[in-house]
Amino acid sequence: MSDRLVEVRDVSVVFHKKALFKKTRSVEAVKSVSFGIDRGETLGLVGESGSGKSTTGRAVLKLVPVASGDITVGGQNLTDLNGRALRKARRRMQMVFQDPYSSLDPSATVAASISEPLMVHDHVSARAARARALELIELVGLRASHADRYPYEFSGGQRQRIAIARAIALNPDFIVCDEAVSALDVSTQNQVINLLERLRTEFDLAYLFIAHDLAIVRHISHRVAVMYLGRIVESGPAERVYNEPAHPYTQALLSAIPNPSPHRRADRRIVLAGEVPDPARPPSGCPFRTRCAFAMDICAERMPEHTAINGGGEVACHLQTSGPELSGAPLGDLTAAAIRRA
Amino acid sequence: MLRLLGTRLLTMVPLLLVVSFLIYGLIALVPGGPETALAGSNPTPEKLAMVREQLGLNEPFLVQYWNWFTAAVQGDLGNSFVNGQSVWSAIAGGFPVTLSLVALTLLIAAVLGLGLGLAAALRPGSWIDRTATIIASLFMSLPYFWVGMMLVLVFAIDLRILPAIGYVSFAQSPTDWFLHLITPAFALAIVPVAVVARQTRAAVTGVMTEDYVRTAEAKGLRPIRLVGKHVLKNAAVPVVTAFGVEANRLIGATVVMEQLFALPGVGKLTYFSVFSRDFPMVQGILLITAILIMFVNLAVDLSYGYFNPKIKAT
Amino acid sequence: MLSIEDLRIDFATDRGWVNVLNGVSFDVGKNEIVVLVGESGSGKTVTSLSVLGLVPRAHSRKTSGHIWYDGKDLTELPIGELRDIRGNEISMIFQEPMTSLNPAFTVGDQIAEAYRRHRGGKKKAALARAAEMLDLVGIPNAGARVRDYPHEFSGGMRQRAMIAMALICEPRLLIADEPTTALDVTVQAQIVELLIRLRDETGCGILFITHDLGVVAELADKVVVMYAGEVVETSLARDLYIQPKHPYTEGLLSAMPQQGVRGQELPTIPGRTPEPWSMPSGCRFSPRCSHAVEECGKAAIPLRVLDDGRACRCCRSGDLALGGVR
Amino acid sequence: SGKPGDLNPGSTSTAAGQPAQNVACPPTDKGAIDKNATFTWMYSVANTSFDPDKVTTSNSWMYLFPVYDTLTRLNANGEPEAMLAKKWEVGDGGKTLTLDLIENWKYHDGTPFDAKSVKANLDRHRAKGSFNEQALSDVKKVDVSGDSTVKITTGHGAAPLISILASSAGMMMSPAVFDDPKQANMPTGGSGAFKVTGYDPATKVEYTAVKDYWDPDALNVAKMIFLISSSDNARLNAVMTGQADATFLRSAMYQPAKDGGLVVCQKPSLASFTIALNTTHAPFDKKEAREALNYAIDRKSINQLMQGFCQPGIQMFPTSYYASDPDLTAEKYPYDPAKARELLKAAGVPSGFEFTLETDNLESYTSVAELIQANLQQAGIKMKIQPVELPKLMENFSVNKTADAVMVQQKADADPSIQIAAFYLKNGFSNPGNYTNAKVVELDAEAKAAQSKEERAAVYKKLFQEAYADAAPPVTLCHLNTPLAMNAKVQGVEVYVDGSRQFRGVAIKK
Amino acid sequence: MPRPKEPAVRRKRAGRFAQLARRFAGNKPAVAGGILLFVILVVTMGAPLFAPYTPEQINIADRLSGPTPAHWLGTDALGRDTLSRLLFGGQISLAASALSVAIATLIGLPLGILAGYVGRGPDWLLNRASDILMTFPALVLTIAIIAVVGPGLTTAMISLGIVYSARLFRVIRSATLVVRQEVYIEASISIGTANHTILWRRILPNVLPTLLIQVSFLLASALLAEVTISLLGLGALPPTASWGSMLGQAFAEIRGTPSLAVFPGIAIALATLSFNLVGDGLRDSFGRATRKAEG
Ligand SMILES: Nc1ncnc2c1ncn2[C@@H]1O[C@H](COP(=O)(O)OP(=O)(O)OP(=O)(O)O)[C@@H](O)[C@H]1O
Ligand SMILES: Nc1ncnc2c1ncn2[C@@H]1O[C@H](COP(=O)(O)OP(=O)(O)OP(=O)(O)O)[C@@H](O)[C@H]1O
Ligand SMILES: [Mg+2]
Ligand SMILES: [Mg+2]
Repeated sequence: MSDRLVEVRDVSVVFHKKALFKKTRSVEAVKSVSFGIDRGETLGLVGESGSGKSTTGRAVLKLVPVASGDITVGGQNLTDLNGRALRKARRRMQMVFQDPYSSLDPSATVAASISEPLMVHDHVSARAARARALELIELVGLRASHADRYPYEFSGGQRQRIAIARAIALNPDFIVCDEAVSALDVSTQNQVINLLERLRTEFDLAYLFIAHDLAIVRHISHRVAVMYLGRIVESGPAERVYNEPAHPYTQALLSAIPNPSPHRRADRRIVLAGEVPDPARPPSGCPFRTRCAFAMDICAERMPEHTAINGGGEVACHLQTSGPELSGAPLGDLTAAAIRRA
Repeated sequence: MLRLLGTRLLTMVPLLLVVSFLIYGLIALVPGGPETALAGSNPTPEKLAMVREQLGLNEPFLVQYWNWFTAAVQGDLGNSFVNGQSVWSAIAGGFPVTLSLVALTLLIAAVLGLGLGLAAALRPGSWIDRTATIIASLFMSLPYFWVGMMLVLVFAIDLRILPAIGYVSFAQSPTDWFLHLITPAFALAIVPVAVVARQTRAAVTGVMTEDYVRTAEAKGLRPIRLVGKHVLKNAAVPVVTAFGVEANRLIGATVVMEQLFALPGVGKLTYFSVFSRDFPMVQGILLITAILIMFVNLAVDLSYGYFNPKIKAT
Repeated sequence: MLSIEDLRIDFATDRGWVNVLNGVSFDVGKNEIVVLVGESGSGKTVTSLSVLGLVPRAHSRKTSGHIWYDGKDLTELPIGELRDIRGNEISMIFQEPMTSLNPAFTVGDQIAEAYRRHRGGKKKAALARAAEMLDLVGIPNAGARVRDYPHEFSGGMRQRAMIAMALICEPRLLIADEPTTALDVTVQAQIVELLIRLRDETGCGILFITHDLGVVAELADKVVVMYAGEVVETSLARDLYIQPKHPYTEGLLSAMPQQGVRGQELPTIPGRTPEPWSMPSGCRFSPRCSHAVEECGKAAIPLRVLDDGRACRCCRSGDLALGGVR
Repeated sequence: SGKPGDLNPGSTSTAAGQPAQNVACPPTDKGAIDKNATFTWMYSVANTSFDPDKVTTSNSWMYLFPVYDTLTRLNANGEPEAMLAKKWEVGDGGKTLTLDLIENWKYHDGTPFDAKSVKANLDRHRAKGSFNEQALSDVKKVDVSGDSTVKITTGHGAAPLISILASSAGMMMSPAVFDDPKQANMPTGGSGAFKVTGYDPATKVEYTAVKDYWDPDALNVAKMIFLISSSDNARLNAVMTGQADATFLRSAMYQPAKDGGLVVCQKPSLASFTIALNTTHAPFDKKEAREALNYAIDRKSINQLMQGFCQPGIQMFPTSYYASDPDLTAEKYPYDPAKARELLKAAGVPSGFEFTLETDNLESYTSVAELIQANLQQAGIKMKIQPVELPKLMENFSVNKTADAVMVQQKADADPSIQIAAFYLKNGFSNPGNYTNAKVVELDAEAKAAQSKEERAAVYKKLFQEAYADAAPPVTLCHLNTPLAMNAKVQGVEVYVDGSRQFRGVAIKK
Repeated sequence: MPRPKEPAVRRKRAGRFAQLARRFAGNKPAVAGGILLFVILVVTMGAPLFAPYTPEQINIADRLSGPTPAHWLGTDALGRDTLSRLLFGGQISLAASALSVAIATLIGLPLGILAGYVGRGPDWLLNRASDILMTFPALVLTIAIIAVVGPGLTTAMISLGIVYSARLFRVIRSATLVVRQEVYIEASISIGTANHTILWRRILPNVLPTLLIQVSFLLASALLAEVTISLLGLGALPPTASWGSMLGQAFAEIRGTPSLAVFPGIAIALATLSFNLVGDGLRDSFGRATRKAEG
């Protein structure tokens, strides 16, 4: 019954930093990433800063040049689309950005910002666009009287609502939310999340929900993908990933979530050593091996394959196929001691 | 750093090539030539033709350019049409004067401009700030030659404490050098003082709100060190940029100023050459000033690397 | 050790003087980690800055209050003496590791500078000490990295460098204004561990500021909750989570996404924080409070000290039974 | 005084409002002069070369006089005097000139000054490409007839030569350095009282007196410095502050110079403000149109504008000069716009016409042009003013012949015949329209062959009457009187009627 | 069915600019500058109404008079009324500055936006072109161009405009680069808005503040440049008065009648001052608006 809306296959994105008289430096920000999103589904994308989440989100919308791979949205292959055709295809997919302060043109009124997609795609009259904009403004929980104000007159949460109104103006199928709530205070954040959820069920939207706050991702996502240094290292149904992480990185990430309960102060925390390596000079083999407690010889040699996991999803880790051979079992079944012995 | 310098010098080469071509073209394609002026008070057509021939004005344009350029590369900018003097030595003769004038002007701009700007920036909104701002606005608005004229009338004619015209080289007498240049330099400096003061004020007030200044303050640093070390180095980039722009503008302004003060510099030479259609001289001056400005820009750019190591890295 | 008493601060703005701190009071003891939490704009930063007199003087005024430290009122201390305390007895680290270090000087130079300012000595010795400190905060190859510029450090490393700078003179109190907010969760965890370790090793008191109640739970001994420029609740961490006394604290706790239930709406606090120039009369939280009664809007509510050493600014603190975290 | 308030309105000016036309500069007081002094003169334009054949304008002569003595000399009143030629004689029916040279004099490089060297110089001067080629074009040959006698044979007449040899065409330079191109910048083969000891082109020339000058009376200072600045204010400022000893004044600076306590002296000169016309451009081909121009210009108000330093005049030279008609005063062309209109009718342009006047882009020229513009407007003539720099001006008018008319300050040349040739003869440099008048041509030839000055004067009188009768171009506006200003120590400066700047005999008081 | 009233349309105009105007109005020097500029514009543009004489009316008998009841500001060397010439000359000077700035804008604005927005090849090319233009001192280049083309204010100001266009280009380009990085531009792209619409509706309005500020400063520079050029006799052709040519003429008389140089000097200083003050005011107002927008 799968109703695939978005299909991303082996997508890579490479940035070139050109400098006169210097070698061009290339950063492969996204490396052969694949995933799919069903209609009405939310895929959470998590990972540390610089891991390539935003770039992935942009690549799916073809906002950055895609070096290789295929992207299909609603049956339409975007890979070779360009210019006018691409602009036309954009009506089905929209984006909500992280920073509510910079994602709205400060020189345009709220109504003007919201009507932009309507004018562009439906070529409606200014009056009609405005009428629809007013509807949308109320739909996202603002008042119609706000229509002619400028963004600086609004709080972050309100701006994010405006951005959402703009994103849903054309009844898209798919929205990329890039850290859409990260800049907001906790109570405002929840208001926006609730709004997103409401809209999703109401309009059968699919989200690619990018965030670094794992607690929120858990709440909102059906499935979750974890990125590290440009690669998806683990993906699967949210419940499975959170309860039975299969990749050491996922495990460390989850254990780093601050625990609100003072009774259970973290003694089982895995504090990752060191920092994320420079994406321009990634380590050989598995990118995570430099910080991995379970690193084996093979990890430096080969990039692990994606393996299916019990309970759904995939993981790319040598622990699944070499050494202790977890073969789809969660990481929790293993202890560091066991590894060292093996 | 050296590498950067090297690459920057390399990029200047094509730029210079284009610039030299434009300079030559601009001047050489002038309808009618300088020969009338040179052929005496009653020239015959034959005489005019002879002069043209002598000046090499009958060659095709590109050949003329090429001859000029190859000679220029070897340091020979040709000879003046008007008095036969070597263009290079004429420019070299005027350079110390103009450079002295510009240097003194920039020095005044640095001392007064930085002082005014800093005083204003350290007490934003205070009477010092307001006064400095008003002074800067006024200075920006006064025509510099007008100021120069007024200064001469007061200090040279009425008070008789400064010379009205002329130049004495630094080597000859530093005091006289200074006395002869101070009036024109001060008049020229009014706009740079204003620009530098405004830029300094803006930059310093900007930097003062930076987080790292608060960090430094939280370390217990005293104001002198705080401003002298943490603020100034970071505020320097726009100020140095302003200096670069002003240096460029000043080279133009010397044309008028050297005239008013009978200073034997490149500016006076420019004025004289343009009006006597001394094309080799005009071409030479434009080329040399272009190179000079390129170096000023280069120096300014390189200084960015010192003031902001992050720029150096990229 | 540090005692803030009824601090009130106004700021000059386009709209005239507005009140941004109103009756802030709390103590930080030796060897104690006190966490200040509250939403954006609640006055956390202003509170922390005012301890060291770093609130911009030109646009601010103190209308009442004291900050007692060592028997001296820091707010009345001559600026020279205050400078001797800054970075020496009390030091601070800031939220933005990216901008809090001066890009024009090496990291080592900036760390050593604090040392030389208060301890004097040769530059070389101070640099060696700076390298030691970098090593202490866990930067590998510290001896070489003192010569790096800030832009050559990652965010986490910069924040470590900031901590090294703050600790080089072995202060008695460290004020950390949202030191982890800009960092990744994994790095945040590292920094929190580091601070706890340093507290254990050096015995300095820490005033830690955050808006993330999750982080609070990780390290706080005592929690001070601020709302709209006021302290609304002070409590031992453990007690606060089990049984908040102020409805705002309750709201904050329940709004943590960790508390959410899939498929249900996340709990929220209705409305938004008031702007400093349009503060509601009476209890500042009352317009958003689900427990508000008529009395709440009438008169300013004092910060009442409760029997168990906790304090709360709510006129119904006695009769409300609020829920903590699950 | 020159204060404007004193001037009567309208065109009848009174003597009271005008500065005196003739004020002599302080004479030399032989007893009180400092022979070791330096005299500093400040001028507006630089020289173009130190080689008398390579200069490009007569403005450069000033810089050459101290270095090169001339064969003859025109004194301050324009009368020929002995110089390197002790005396001379016109012979062969006015066709030859025989010069008797001084003896025991050497060029600065040691070459003896003798007849051979004079012939060499004259032959060089008249060679092709020399600046003096034109002035000496009538010379057929030069013969050496003894150690110190030279005979010059001309084609039409030798009379003009006497004056011409007082100019660069008569400057003597050591034949040893003829082919040395360095002479243009650093002359070493001079024959005059000074050597150039410092040269900063366009800025400064420094002269040092030579030892044992043949005419010790004419040498009273040890050094002379000529400074150059085209800024009128800078020049006056320099003299007022003592940085220079003397300079010339534009009319607007006269009163300030006097008020500043400077010594000011002046004398009417042969130089004039003129408007040269291109007679191929209609209606300048019509005599009536040219006459109309003359009637339509208010010469008195130009003089007023020039603060009394430009005496109205209508012929090429002022009436005080021998080559003029004393009856042709400014009254011959009174300011009369109505008459001008009538004449325009006669010229076939009853509703006036339009033309462009090109002139130097200096303020002193453009304001005169503006005044003329307003005058002509009254007569229905629309004149546009186009300021251009001097070389361009000459090019447009004389070479490309595109300009309708130009207004210039016409300097006196070495001899009247040169200026006459430029304006009245075919292919004259200032005659792009090739205006010709048979009678004028005839009289010009006659004047050249005249034996005596008186005889020449009579011929010129007729010539200028003819020119007036035909309203020959140029339109002369007024004759300039350029004052000199100096400090009280300067003695022996003279104002030369021909406008030349010579400082022979200048002295500084102790 | 009656249409609902739409007061909002008017608000829209008011909104952001009202905000700006309020800030500007709160800035005393800026308001003073604005008023000054307004007065200068009114009296110069209304010169035919206000001037007691025509600017070319010569009265040689009354030359170089100081201020008198007949001539409030005196007369010049030709006896022309200084006040009238100042008023008419202002038209010329201001129009000349406006011309050069308009040319600079016409060239610099579109090219700056183009280079900043498109980047790559065009950016490289245009940058080099501006590098080249910037290697010449503006005044020297202008004089050289005039020497070639011949004098005249229009020529002078056009060539000055070309020189200025390089400066404006740089500023607009970097402003565009900043705006281009803004997320709202990416938002527009993600919506599918066409490039020209983005340039017109998103980039242009947001570089407009930068442009306005620059224009006011450039106007001040251009005015001074006009004065310099006319002073050298290369500007306004006689008998046309411009402030620069008036000052040039006054310089000839400065020793005898210094007052002649004072009035054009004051006029120039006041006009320049007003441009600079307005520019500062705009910068401050926009600056604060932007800062506010950033949080
Ligand atoms: N436009 C670009 N040009 C060059 N490099 C880029 C560009 N955008 C991103 N990168 C690089 O690509 C890598 C991935 O960046 P990306 O923004 O996708 O990370 P992210 O996971 O979204 O991080 P964050 O949580 O900080 O937003 C980083 O190393 C970044 O430096
Ligand atoms: N320099 C200033 N001028 C005017 N108002 C200010 C200034 N600094 C802070 N404020 C105001 O003071 C109030 C408290 O600000 P503060 O920075 O202390 O909040 P915070 O709790 O630290 O918020 P955040 O979580 O965003 O850091 C806010 O309303 C803010 O707008
Ligand atoms: Mg991102
Ligand atoms: Mg804060």
